[in-house]
Amino acid sequence: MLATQLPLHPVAVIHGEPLLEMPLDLYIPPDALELVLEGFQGPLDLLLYLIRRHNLDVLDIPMAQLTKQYMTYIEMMQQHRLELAAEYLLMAAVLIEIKSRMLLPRPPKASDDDSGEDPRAELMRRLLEYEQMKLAAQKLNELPQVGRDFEIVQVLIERTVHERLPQVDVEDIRQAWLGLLARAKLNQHHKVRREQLSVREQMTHVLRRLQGGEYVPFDQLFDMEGGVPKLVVTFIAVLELAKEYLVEIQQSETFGSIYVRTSRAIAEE
Amino acid sequence: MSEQAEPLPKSNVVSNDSDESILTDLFGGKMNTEQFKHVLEAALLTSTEPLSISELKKLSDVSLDTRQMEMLLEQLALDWQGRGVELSRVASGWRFRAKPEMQAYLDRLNPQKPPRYSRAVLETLAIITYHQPVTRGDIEEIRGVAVSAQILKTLEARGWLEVVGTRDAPGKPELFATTKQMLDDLNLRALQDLPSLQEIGTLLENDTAVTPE
Amino acid sequence: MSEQAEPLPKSNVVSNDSDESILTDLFGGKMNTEQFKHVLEAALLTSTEPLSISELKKLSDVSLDTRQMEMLLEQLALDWQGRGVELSRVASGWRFRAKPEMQAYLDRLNPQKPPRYSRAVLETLAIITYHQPVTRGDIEEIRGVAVSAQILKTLEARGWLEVVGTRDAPGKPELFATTKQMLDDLNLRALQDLPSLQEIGTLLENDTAVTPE
Repeated sequence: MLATQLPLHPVAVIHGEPLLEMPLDLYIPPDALELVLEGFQGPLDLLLYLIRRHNLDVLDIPMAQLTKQYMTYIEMMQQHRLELAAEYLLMAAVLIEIKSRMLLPRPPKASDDDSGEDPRAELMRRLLEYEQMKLAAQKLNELPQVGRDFEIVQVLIERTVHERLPQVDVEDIRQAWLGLLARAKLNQHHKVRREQLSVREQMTHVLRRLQGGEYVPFDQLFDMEGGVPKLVVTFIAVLELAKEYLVEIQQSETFGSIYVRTSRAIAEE
Repeated sequence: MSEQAEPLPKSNVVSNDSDESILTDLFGGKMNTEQFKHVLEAALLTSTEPLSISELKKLSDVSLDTRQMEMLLEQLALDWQGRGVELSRVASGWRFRAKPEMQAYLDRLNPQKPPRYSRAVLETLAIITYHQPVTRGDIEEIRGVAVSAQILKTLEARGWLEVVGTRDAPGKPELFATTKQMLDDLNLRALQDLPSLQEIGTLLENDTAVTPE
Repeated sequence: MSEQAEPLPKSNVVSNDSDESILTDLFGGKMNTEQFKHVLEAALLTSTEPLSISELKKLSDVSLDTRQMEMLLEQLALDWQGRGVELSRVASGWRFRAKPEMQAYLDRLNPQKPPRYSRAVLETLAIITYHQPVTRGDIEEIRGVAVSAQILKTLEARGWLEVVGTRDAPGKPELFATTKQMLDDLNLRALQDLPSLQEIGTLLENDTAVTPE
């Protein structure tokens, strides 16, 4: 939106007819007032409008005139019981304060750069700073924007999704166990037994051998090639399985063959 | 399109004379074929979905029939031959896509982080490893929390866990054990190769800084 | 890349001899420059985000320095000249985009438009852009009105605004700044590329009426 085009922009639409210019006498049809005021971003915006509209000099703002016009707007807003932002009232107070300070005789200057500053200076600075940002906002909005003024290229890529399984290493298991141990220390009733691993492994091994549900001869559970330690471990494993009621050991006659089968097999009979 | 006002050379990919004649002066004075192909290309490159012939017809200011549009698309596809991206016809229309052989390169840009098992899965695995054979109840007792069926399924699907029997107890709970495949996958010959529990225990006692995650 | 094994003609877009000599045999026997440009092109066409030089270097099997990579990208950009799509450099890297003059055509396929921002949002954005880093109080001071949380949320949701710290003042107000994404979305490389502010001096001379919209 170029500044030069702005005066043609209707300030309001009343009964379908565009209101191209703000009436000079500040008369605004009551039903248009709200629309007009909504167009302002705040008191600075309204002041800026009044200054630019009436060709007032920002460097030498005629405070009486500006304040009068501003107050007229405020009164109109109040008459129509429009919800008036506090900022508008605050600005009215600021304007009146500046105006009254300008009526007072200036105190003789104590030094060169003392408070002899024009009371309008701060207002002028704010107005110009705001106007600068207002124009910058318009320019930013004119820049080509993704999605609005241009599109981004986005070509499909079909990635063959070969599912990647999580990697686990020994350290992960160790850490998990450490975590369990640490928790177990907090909850003493959880007895985490520290057992000979090989016995446990052998228990699994034996159970697996018995999975068919058939009786398996006791001696066939032993791996003769594993050496004595393996035999001992296997023996303890079988005893442990029996103790935990996981297997049943049978011997029909003294010195006869010993058979082992899983408890599940028994249960299913 | 003003910067492309000068007449562009005829596309050299049209091999068939009769095809070319159909396309000659298709766009009158407004736009030449080459320029319209640029519009087609831009539309296809920016669309996330395949574009159908009827959609693509909207791009043209002059009325094109389906045959003409298809010919233009085929020409465009030929223009792209030998590149890493190709224009292809799919069920719902036409779309550009990267060739499969590009994937190896493109994967380097977004290296996926290898997924990790949750603490619950790892702890369950640790318990089954060190306490096998164990029931779900055993695992729950040690972990102090319920073990979801999903955790066991995850490990079973991986081939790391199997049922080796049932305990002779009410409900006949299944007994879980780890498999040979788990040892293979962890590059172990036997369970004994795992750090012993004693070893882990001392580590914990000596190093109080090690806390569960 | 086997289908491209035959030697390809040298790119005709390299105007500078010394540039070309740097790129000659860059890729040894593995791949020629033209083939690598196809990989680059495929990566840039498929990426949803701009790709930085350092990301793009990962695509090459041989080690390329930044200058070489930039030269390849500039060549690629030249290859695309005169088309509806262009390779452009933005704040976070390089990416392909359709030229703004294509938009009128593309809008026919997808008439949905992102919402236009209100003046309040635009003024807030301008203040953050040109005065960053700023607090909400700073913005309110300049605009002369309260800045609603909704305005800041709108910009944050768009990815244009981020909190970059807090000011060492009572209440530790957050400091806002614009993001790289905002520059990307406006197709700019750096904040310097933004329209420069109108000098206060010229504002004083400006006696044209500025009316509210």
